[in-house]
Amino acid sequence: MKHTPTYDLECQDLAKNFGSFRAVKGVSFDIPSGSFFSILGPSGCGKTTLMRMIAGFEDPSGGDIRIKGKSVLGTPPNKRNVKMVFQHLALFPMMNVYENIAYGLRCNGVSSAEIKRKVHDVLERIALPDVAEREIHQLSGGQKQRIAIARCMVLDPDVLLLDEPLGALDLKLREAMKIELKLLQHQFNTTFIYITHDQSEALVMSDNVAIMNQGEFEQIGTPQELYHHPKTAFVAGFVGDSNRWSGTVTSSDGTGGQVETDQGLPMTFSAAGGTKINEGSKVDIFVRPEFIHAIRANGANKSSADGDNRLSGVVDSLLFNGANSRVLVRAQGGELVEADVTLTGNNDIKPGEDVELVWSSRQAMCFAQNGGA
Amino acid sequence: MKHTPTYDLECQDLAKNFGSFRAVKGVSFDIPSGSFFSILGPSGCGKTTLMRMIAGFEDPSGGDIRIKGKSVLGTPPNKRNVKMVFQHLALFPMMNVYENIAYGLRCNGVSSAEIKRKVHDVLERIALPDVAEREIHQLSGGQKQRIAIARCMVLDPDVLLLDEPLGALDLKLREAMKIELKLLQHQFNTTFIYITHDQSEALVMSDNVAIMNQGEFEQIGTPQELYHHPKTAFVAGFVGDSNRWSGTVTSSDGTGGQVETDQGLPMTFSAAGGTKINEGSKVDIFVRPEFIHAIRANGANKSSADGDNRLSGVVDSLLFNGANSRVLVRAQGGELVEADVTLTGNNDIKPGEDVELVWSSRQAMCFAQNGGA
Amino acid sequence: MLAQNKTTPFLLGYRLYVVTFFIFLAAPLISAGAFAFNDSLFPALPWQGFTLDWFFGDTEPKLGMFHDRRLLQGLYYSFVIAIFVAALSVFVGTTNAFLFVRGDFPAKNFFYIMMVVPLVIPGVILGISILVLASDTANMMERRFAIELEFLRPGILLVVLGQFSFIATITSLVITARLKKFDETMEEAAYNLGASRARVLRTITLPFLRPAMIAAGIVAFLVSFENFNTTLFLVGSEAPLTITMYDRMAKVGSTPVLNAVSFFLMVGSGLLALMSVLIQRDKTAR
Amino acid sequence: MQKDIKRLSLILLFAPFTLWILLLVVLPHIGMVILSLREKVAPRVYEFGFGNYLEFLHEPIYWNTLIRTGSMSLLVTALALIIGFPIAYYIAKIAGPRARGGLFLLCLIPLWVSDLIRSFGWILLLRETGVISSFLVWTGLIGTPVEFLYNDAAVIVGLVYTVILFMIVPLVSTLDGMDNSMIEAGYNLGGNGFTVLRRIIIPYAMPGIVAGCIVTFMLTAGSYLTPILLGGKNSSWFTEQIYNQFITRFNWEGGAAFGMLLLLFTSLVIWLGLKLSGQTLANTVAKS
Amino acid sequence: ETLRLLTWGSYAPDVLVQKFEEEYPDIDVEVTFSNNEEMIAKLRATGGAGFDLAQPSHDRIYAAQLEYDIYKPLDLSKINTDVLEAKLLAGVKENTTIDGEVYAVPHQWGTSGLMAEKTMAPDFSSWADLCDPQYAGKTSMRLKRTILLGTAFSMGENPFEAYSDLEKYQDILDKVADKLIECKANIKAYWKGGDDLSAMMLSGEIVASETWDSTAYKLFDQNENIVFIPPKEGALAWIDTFALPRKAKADDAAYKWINFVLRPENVTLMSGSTGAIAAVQGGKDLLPEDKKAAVNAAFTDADIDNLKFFANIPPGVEDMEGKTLEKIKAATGG
Ligand SMILES: Nc1ncnc2c1ncn2[C@@H]1O[C@H](COP(=O)(O)OP(=O)(O)OP(=O)(O)O)[C@@H](O)[C@H]1O
Ligand SMILES: Nc1ncnc2c1ncn2[C@@H]1O[C@H](COP(=O)(O)OP(=O)(O)OP(=O)(O)O)[C@@H](O)[C@H]1O
Ligand SMILES: NCCCCNCCCN
Ligand SMILES: [Mg+2]
Ligand SMILES: [Mg+2]
Repeated sequence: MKHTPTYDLECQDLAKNFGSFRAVKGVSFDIPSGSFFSILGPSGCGKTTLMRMIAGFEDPSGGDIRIKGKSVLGTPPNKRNVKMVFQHLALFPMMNVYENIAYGLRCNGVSSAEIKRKVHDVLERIALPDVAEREIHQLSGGQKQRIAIARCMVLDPDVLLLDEPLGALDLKLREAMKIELKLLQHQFNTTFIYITHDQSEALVMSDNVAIMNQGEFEQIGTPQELYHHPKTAFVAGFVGDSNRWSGTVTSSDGTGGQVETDQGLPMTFSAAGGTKINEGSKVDIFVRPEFIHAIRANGANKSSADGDNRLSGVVDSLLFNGANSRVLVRAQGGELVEADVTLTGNNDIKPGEDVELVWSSRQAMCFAQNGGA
Repeated sequence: MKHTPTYDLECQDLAKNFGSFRAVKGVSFDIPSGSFFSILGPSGCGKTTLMRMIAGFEDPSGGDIRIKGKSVLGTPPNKRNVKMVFQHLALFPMMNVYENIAYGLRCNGVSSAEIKRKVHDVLERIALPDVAEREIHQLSGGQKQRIAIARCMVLDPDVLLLDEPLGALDLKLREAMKIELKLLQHQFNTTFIYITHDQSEALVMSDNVAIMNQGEFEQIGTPQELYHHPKTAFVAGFVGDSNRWSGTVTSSDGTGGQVETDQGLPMTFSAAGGTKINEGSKVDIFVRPEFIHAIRANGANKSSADGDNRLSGVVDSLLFNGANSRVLVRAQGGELVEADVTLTGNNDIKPGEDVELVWSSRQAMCFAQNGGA
Repeated sequence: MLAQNKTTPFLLGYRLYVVTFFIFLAAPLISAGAFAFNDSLFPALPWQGFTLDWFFGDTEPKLGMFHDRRLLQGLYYSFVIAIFVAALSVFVGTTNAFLFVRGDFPAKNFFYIMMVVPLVIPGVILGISILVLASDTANMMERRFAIELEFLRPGILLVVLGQFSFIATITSLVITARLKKFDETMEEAAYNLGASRARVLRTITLPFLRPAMIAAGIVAFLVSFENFNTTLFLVGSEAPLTITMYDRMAKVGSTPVLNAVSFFLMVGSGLLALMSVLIQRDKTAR
Repeated sequence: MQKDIKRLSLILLFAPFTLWILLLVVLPHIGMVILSLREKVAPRVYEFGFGNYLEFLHEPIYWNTLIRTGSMSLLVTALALIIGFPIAYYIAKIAGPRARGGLFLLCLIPLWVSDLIRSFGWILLLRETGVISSFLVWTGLIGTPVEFLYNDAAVIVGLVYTVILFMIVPLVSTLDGMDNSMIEAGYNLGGNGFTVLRRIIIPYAMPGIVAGCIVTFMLTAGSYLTPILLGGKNSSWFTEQIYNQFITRFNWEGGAAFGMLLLLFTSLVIWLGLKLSGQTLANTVAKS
Repeated sequence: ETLRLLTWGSYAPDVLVQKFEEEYPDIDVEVTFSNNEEMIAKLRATGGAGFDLAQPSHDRIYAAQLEYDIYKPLDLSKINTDVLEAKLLAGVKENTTIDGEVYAVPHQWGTSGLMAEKTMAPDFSSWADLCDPQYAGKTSMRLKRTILLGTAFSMGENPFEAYSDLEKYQDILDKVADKLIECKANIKAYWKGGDDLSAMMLSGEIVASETWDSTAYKLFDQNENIVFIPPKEGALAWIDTFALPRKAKADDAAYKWINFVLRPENVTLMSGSTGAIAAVQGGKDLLPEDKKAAVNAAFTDADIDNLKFFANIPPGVEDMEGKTLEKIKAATGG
């Protein structure tokens, strides 16, 4: 493999074992300069371990890490130009904001005057020019967040690692910080590697997202790719909400076909992940709630909805959540199907009503079950 | 006022002062039997104080509380048949699950055999039949949650109070518990009063929601009413996401009219909250992102979108979040307007494109500014 | 109920009990302190009028504490001993904290209990056992090798070691508790920002521990200053203040000068205690 | 390399700990055991044997004193708990946040001065012509002065006073860690004040209670000055006998045996206490 | 250099120490207060180190030296023995000579006996009166060997003679113990130091007690009605001495101190502080006036003739006595 300097970070077959437990199992990826890269995966899948290897806090059991094209194996963490924002930020409570930001510069032996200039500069850039003399506990959650980033950015890192930095914030603030983080990355134009188990964070902010599961990357792609063209059942289930059925293929033509679900519902699908699915194989089918239209069974425009899959049922309950409202429909088989609805406040669907659920086979993503994935 | 037994809880002019600080300022409401009632408001607005008065931990400074029609002023907390699920659950760590649930029964002097029956019964109902002998620290977050509810429900309370019980849970679990709580309430068919500052929790679960602000109720209604027909600017801003403009009414006919925003944009609106708005008055206008359609400026069906308000701008960024994706559009005035978009993965709007934002004046909710609300 | 409704007779009674309790706590100190100002040769009623002689008097029989060489010398020795004990205990307390919070070694729990044990050994026994070991060793060395190891004989060093033997437990517990609260990612963060290990220790970890170290030092100082049981057996000719005062009381007869010393100590310790509280209420404590 | 640094620093950290525990605690106690097993047969002549322990067993004075010391220490411990618990509860749960620090500081008052001065203060208060007696005569409550000093009650008051701080501190710290909502939940579920105290607060505070009791008991059983100075003509204390063996009877061997016996006895009591309360030393004393 | 004194409370008054230091500017005096038992225990623990001059009583040297080897012989040529009262010097030498070496010379002497408030206890005269029900709750004693010996005398025994036959001595001790246990109900409290005794006596809490004479003299100063009473069985007399610890490091300074405090002008100061009579010729005349008055009020010549000097304690007796004392203390007598 040739190293072109356009990659800030390259990992190759990176692995980490804790005793006999394989936390990270040979992961490879390259991150282009200046991009926002997220690693999304369930708790315990090895995200933090991976990041700690990049930062130098864990020695890899195998594989290589290259920063700006140069392997950093053997370089101690304080010599790597990779900075990290910790989950609980790890701001130093015994120092004020200025001292926190100046810390890394002092370690590098930068002159006082230079430190002063740089600190004020970075505070300007995070739009907090006046907090230099504040103590850490005098900052709000969002301000702390930004100081933690500034503390790293003032050192001009090649890569900034962020380990679920929003995890500790409350709901409203988290929403706001999502957008803010993205803007900051634009500002500094540095490569960000962002770890999270919250899909909405990963989708909203990232240029590219890696989906991690049990120590391995399942798929790397843009948020849209992952959402609309998941390569594996795991990705389809983990990214975005989905209705999920298991079933058996009754007919298939390579790009799609017919399935009978375990509950006995017939369904048409399109093969996802680009692989042909053979007749008779066990499959999982995923359909996102927003692609299922719920129509009154006796409604006027019943047939107008476009879609080759239909299912009738009774509205069990209505989860009103403004623009993100949803109905739970109990299908004949007895199971609940979720469908997004727009509730405008007049003449909306109500619990107890008979409805018809309609969706297109193009939106029914189907994956062969291999073993028990 | 006559007391019909259909109300499990009635509060009348309930007030609480801490010294000179008025935490709750004369709040009145009635809760019908068996309903799920939420109190939603920002932090510090007095929700917990209100609940503690109902439970009997604080003496009201004024007003009355009636449970099943009978005033409970003067009844000590351990004699009120109102049970409470605390924010951090307050399960007793020195007792196991069985003892936790049995505690209240023992206090009531129920016989051992009866206690045993009831505890196992309630554990069945919360679908955790096998955890009786577990210690509290051996339970997962969601299990703890359910035990805390079971501990109250086993006592057959008239009303169950829940003070942000999901606050301590992580994101995924919180989503799951939302639906679960609602189902449990159906199961037990008991009146639930649920406190939260998370609007999505309140909207999804409740039959009725009271919006609380600075010790007062701004509005009580069903989630849909609050979302679509907010009575005050506070409610419009607090419930659901909104774009918000301030402006001055240039013409008005009682049900709607014309506004010029402070940035100079002309806009038509319909008067919300059912009050006529006079010409020349300062107003706030709210438009929810999902009612704003973003259309390519040079697109084919440019004029097809229906709506009497139009604004052109440039897509600043695109917040992909699956079904809940959103664009930030920089309007001519320079400010950002949020609009929901459905991104299907092919031919979607991209940052930098010129777009036209279109929305109907019926969706532009307008409130007169009184003082500085 | 125990906590809430603010005006019940129960709560009133409770408050009264608390007040009574604090009167109980203060009573012997007040009486010991008050007689320092009694213009009498005996620390006893009746009240003979107010005087400061027991502090500043420079002639017998009313020799004030500031002119009483023996007491001043006792004060000096107490001070020296307490300083050494505090320094040593804080040092060992700190290394113990790192050992037990960061270290990973077999039988850790057992060693931890060993660390706590000195706190529950009666002080008299600690004193005696150290005395016995030290003098047996010294005697043995003298008999076998004709070497006189004077430092093993009762004296300042043994007093310091005796007090240190259990005060180190106190400081270890205090500092360990603080170190447990330390978020280790703070060290990683510093390391990540380019600091060397030594620098991390110096600029992050130790500053974080400092309030606990100071507070532990003050507690160690106070406990050493007032220790009697252990010191009694280990003291040589350089007697610290408590021993001096005891000898004075039991072997000479007390005059209000002892009350004056008590008063002086109360003020001193009070100020120190206040200081330790102020230090612990630092910004990183939350 | 990383490993070596780790090992080295572990050894460096272990050194002070080992020196301390080995040289100042373990070896001295082994020395005591050895000494206690030497029987004196003539001046400067000793033999190995259990004579010093047998002497203890054969002489009711000694074990009576030990039992008396133990039972009075238990009484003092119980009193300290009963008196101290409400105070700790008040500090941790009822006092406002600002009063809390102040009250806590006030609790430390007895620590400001030595045992000696504390006892000295009590003597001035309690003696027949002391402050309390004089005050009571002055108020007319009693006709003639009453002696409050020189009896077991005075010893108990003095000891409770001396040790109560060590009961209150761990109690406050455990109660402090208890979420108020736990108590409220107790009431909310129908418990009255007593139930909540018995079923919730006390079980929760158990580690603190046990820690406080252990330290209090050990301090009491090991105290020397207070029982000597405040005690009356019948008030023997075991530490006093140890002192006597060493100092007045020059019988170091016997004194060492007595010391070991006191240590064994108190350890036994504590072991029993821990067993009965289901706690361990590590999660009680070490936590406070 | 430093002179480390191990001595009795009040045996090194500040005035004298200052005076000494002025005379010998290169010597600092450091004083540790102690008593006979503690002196032995301390020196035993230090192997005779840590102090430069000790002042045990004449009867407590021989056995301690035999058993623990804590003193070194004196160089009598460096002591101004001429000024010493010959009889006392001879007595002490006799008591403290081991292998031909002398280990102590006398410093001061005094007695242990009784004291009473004359108006409240006019007839007080015997050790046994302490247990007289007439004074129930109004007497005190120190639970130390003095009271054992006094009580033995009052029971018609001669304990000093029994020292040669320890079994016999044990019998006496057992009888004494019974008597004192019985007596327990009668006394108010055992005093522990001069301090609590003074307080009880002055405040009238007790009317009579076993005492050191010096304490009684001090109280006489405060209240003329409180007098020292030599018991009719004979007051017990002690001589506190000078002895050099085996590893003393400032022998010269020690000798200087000895000679210094034996000088007449210093004797008066010393006696003023201690209330004891110096073992110098004419020691009684050198007492300050008030003490002289107190002594004269207490002693007749007959009393002086009747003094019983403490006899040398043979090894093992301390242990027997200690156990007896413990027995008395532990007994519940009321
Ligand atoms: N030092 C260690 N020793 C042993 N196992 C470890 C160690 N560190 C992590 N693990 C294990 O490795 C796995 C991955 O841990 P890691 O912290 O990387 O997960 P994560 O993806 O960051 O999870 P989360 O989202 O919960 O932070 C977990 O099963 C964890 O228990
Ligand atoms: N005991 C009290 N004494 C004084 N002020 C109090 C007391 N309890 C609450 N307050 C004040 O009353 C106001 C309302 O508090 P409350 O706890 O009811 O808010 P809340 O709506 O529950 O907030 P949150 O969502 O943060 O829990 C707050 O400003 C709070 O500071
Ligand atoms: N048994 C001998 C007593 C010796 C007493 N010396 C007394 C000095 C008192 N101040
Ligand atoms: Mg992680
Ligand atoms: Mg609240």
